[in-house]
Amino acid sequence: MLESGESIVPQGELFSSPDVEAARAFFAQKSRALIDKRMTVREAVSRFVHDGAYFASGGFGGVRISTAVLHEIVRQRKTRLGLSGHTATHDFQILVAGKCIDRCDIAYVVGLERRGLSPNARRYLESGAVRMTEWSNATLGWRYKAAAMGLPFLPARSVLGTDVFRYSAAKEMTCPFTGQKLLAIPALFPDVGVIHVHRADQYGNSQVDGIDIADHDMARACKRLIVTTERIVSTEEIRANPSRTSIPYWLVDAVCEVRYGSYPGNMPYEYYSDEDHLAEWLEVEKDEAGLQAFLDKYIFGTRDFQEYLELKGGETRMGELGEMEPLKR
Amino acid sequence: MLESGESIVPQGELFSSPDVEAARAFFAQKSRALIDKRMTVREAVSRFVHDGAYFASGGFGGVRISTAVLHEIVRQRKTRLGLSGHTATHDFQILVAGKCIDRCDIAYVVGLERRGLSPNARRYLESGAVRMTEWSNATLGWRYKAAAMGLPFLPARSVLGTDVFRYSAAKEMTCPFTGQKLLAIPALFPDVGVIHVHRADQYGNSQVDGIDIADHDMARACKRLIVTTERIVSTEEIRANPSRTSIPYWLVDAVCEVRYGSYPGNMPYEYYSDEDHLAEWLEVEKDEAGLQAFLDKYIFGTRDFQEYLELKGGETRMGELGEMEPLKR
Amino acid sequence: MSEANPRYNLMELMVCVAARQLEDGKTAVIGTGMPLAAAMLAQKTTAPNLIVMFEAGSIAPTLIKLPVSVADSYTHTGAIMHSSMDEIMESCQRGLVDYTFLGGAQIDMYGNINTSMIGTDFQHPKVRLPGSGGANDLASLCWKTLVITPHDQRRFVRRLDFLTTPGYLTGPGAREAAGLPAGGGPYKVITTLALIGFHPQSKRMQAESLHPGVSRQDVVDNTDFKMLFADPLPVTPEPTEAELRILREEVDPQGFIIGKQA
Amino acid sequence: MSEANPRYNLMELMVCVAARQLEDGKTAVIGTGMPLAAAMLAQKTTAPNLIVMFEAGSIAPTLIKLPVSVADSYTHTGAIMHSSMDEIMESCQRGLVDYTFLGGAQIDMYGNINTSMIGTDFQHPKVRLPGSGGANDLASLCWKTLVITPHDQRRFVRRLDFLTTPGYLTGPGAREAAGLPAGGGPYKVITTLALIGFHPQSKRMQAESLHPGVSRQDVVDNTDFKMLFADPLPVTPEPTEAELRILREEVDPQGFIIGKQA
Repeated sequence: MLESGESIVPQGELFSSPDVEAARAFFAQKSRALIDKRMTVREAVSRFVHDGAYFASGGFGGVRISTAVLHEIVRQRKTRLGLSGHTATHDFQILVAGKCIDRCDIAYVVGLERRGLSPNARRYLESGAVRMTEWSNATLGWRYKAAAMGLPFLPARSVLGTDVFRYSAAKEMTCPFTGQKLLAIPALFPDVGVIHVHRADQYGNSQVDGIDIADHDMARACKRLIVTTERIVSTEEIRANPSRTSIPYWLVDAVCEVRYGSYPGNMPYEYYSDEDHLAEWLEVEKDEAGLQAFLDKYIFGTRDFQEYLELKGGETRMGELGEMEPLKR
Repeated sequence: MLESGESIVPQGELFSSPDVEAARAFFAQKSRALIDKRMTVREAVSRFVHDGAYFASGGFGGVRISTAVLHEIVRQRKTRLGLSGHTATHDFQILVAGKCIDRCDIAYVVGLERRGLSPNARRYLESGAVRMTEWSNATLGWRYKAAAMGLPFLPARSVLGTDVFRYSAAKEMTCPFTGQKLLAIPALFPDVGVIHVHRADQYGNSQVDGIDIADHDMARACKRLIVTTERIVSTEEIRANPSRTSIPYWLVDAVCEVRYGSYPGNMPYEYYSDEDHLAEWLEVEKDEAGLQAFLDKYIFGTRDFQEYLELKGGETRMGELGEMEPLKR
Repeated sequence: MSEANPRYNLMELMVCVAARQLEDGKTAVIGTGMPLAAAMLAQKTTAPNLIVMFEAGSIAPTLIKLPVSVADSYTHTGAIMHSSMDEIMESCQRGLVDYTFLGGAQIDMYGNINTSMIGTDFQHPKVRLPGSGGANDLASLCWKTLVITPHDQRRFVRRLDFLTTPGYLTGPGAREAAGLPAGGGPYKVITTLALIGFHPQSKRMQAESLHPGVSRQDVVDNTDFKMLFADPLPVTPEPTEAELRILREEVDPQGFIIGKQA
Repeated sequence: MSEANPRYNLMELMVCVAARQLEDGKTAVIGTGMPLAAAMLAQKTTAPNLIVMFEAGSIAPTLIKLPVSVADSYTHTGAIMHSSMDEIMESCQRGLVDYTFLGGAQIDMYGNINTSMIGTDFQHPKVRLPGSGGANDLASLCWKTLVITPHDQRRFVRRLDFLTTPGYLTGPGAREAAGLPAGGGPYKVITTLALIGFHPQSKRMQAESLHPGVSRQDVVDNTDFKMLFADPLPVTPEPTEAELRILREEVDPQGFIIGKQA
């Protein structure tokens, strides 16, 4: 807690380097080739999500998330991941259930918004299993934006004066023009990220309907990017509506077609969240054994996301969630 | 010209304050009321473009510009304007023909891209009538972006080491994280700006088709914003496609319906540029008397943009330019 | 504390009181739950042109139902613009957003909020909470922060375990001294007991009205710090029949926020 | 200098030589005029998957005709994405853009370019030119800068009147010392006389091939600084019939760049 007149010295750990020269060197050699990048989720996770990597999840926790990739990370028992906890709700819950992460930049974790707190995520963080550094939704998002802009840092005006600042890896700086105090936040270049989109072509050109959240910047900040998509479309369909494109193909390493891929999360214009199943998650998490049985059934006991969907009611249930979606076309 | 090992000290004049606290105070009191802002171009210019103000023009010089407002500024003999010369081509040519500006942040002026240089704009700048500070397209655009983000400055990585830096009002700074040298550029909050859009409602909600150029950030940086639009549409039409909206209504002070409002510039999806008329401008500019006669005919001799369009062939000519437009719907 | 008035429950009272704090024709970034119920009620009563934005990116939607998430489809419906989190947060930073409306776990007399952790060792919290989310940013950057929260000693504390979201920090001038934008800060706290403002000079919490049936002593007993009281100290006006009808029938017919109707 | 080869004119030669410098499957931000003609020719010959971006915001269009402006409708056609100038410039700054391709007014031996002014008094230029436009940014931030320009003593100068766009500045290491991103810089200069590269150590201009009929002395006579010459120094390969046909029929049938055909 803050003392009057105290000068806060941030003590949070910086889990990734904001070195833009190193990032430029990486992006220089990243292929821009026009090649078919379609693959299974299993292959994408196996090839691009390595133990120890720093991982980023697109969407907003329970809205337009890539559940298929998150499950597969657990299924492949990936370990020691770093995580950008940017509005991380159900995505966080899944990765923590798999004990996949050991460090986390925190803006919003553990909670599931109006649904309450995840008991298992709380236990895991309270156990000391995860090194934590604090941020806020804006500043963690602006860390992606700094990276996307090719800058090592950005100034900002929030967080100063609070314990979020104290446990962050931000710094205080002076504006070169106005002389005022500003927050300086370091660029965040995740090793790998995943974004679930409405449509993508085989090369990775991707379009999202509805709000972007922080995905424009996250897609550009990530060194490797997996795109999962409700539908693979032709490049002609992308070119027919170029204002909707948010991710051009040369940013993308893998394209996986996963219908209902945000389930049990909401996919605006497609299907609403399965609140019953999200409540089930919160319920089974109350004890560890129950959670393990649940994971054995839904993740370790299924070969892929498709089998999980079948367990959850398949097309029938998905149809119901489509009916519940207010933007359904 | 640069000497080896020389440390450049920028000497450009800063024509506007990057004080974000003052900008916040302005934006705090700017009305968010849902009121009908439709008015004539004459009224909009009369109410919002004051002698001595710092002015910004959207679009890209000869593409999606608000010719009607630019003409009206000349017609009302506005004087001592400051100008953000961000890819300023035909817009620059018009304002200089009216001798409206006396200071300019320069990224690109005088030229009309592949069409050549404006003789009159050259004469005017060579005469010393305009105080000049140098920037580049990216850094002047990022100055809007700093303002749009509510920041007094942004870091950047171009311009350093050149005479653009020497004659800019940028500074050199050190990255608080990497220790590397960076450029620091001050936020630019124009007093008033104009953007020509494809559709807007009576309140100012505006949508642009095709590329944005720097208009998203410029719209947010300007303290006052005039929108001219090809068509006034209902708010329902705006709400039917919210991903196309780039300017929400509370940023806008005036909405003017001006069909063919970018003429003789190109309006993507609507009409192509009138290259004959743009060539005529370059031709008449060769001598001052010729230019004055031309201005007397087209600007001072017309009551409004509609009369100018009639002089240039009216609907017939506009139809031809529509035919020449490759994106015409 | 007397029995609840049978015409309405405490949640309904709080939402109605909250709604009245939102002026028409202003901009607001609103979180889910009671803040959003209040904003929807305001739009349907005294502030039809209140501009609601969600931190995930939706701008001025036509709200048809309470969303579960600040990003979900019910934030998208009939919006003027579908944007992104940086667009929203930068609008706040630029000074374009009048209100934000937050919940809270712990709050102190300067309106500082803790939603990060309970305990003394940051890396080994007794209770880990979600963290800032957008709350720190919104309370730093918007002009007026509203908070809605139950009122008890566990929440209204002398000393936060963790200062997540800035109120007036350590007192007058502290926000500006820390580098936060000038002129912002907590505006009102709506609790189960009272409508609370902040003393103009000291920036300390000052109860402005007590809810029907609530005494000064009730507030004192449920507050771990010294609460100031305005003078005079009226009774909070009760919800009107119109407010209650709209709240129950249009804003929250499923009772997510105000509870199921009998 | 010998007479022009009747098979092609100098502009055609330059565009064909320029096109061959662009590797397939790379990204490039291209200006209007000869650079774009070269990029279109490259796409139709050796680099079908060259990704062309325009600084005003269009990404990977299907080019059907030479645009007049880097923002006009002909930059939009069949694009993968319609974005904005910051998107393009930030992609460059992030290291995602391999080439940029510029014209120039004055150029020095380190590939620095002046497009701002002729004269000695900045506020009273003898000749005012457009300024940087995007050139400074693109040459600062893209990996390889290509320049195409006529070759004469007035343009290939010892000392620029104004250094608008960075080449290697004052020599090896000077870009990095000034704070520009490491590893970028001028790559090739295509002139009316020669294809010119940069000496790997000294970063000075070094002619790599002379156009057909051009002598070393022609280059020396038309250059105000000491030009280096590669050894061996081949003759620039002439345009092929296929290149010429595509250039004339598909890239620039109206002769905006290469002149009207007889």
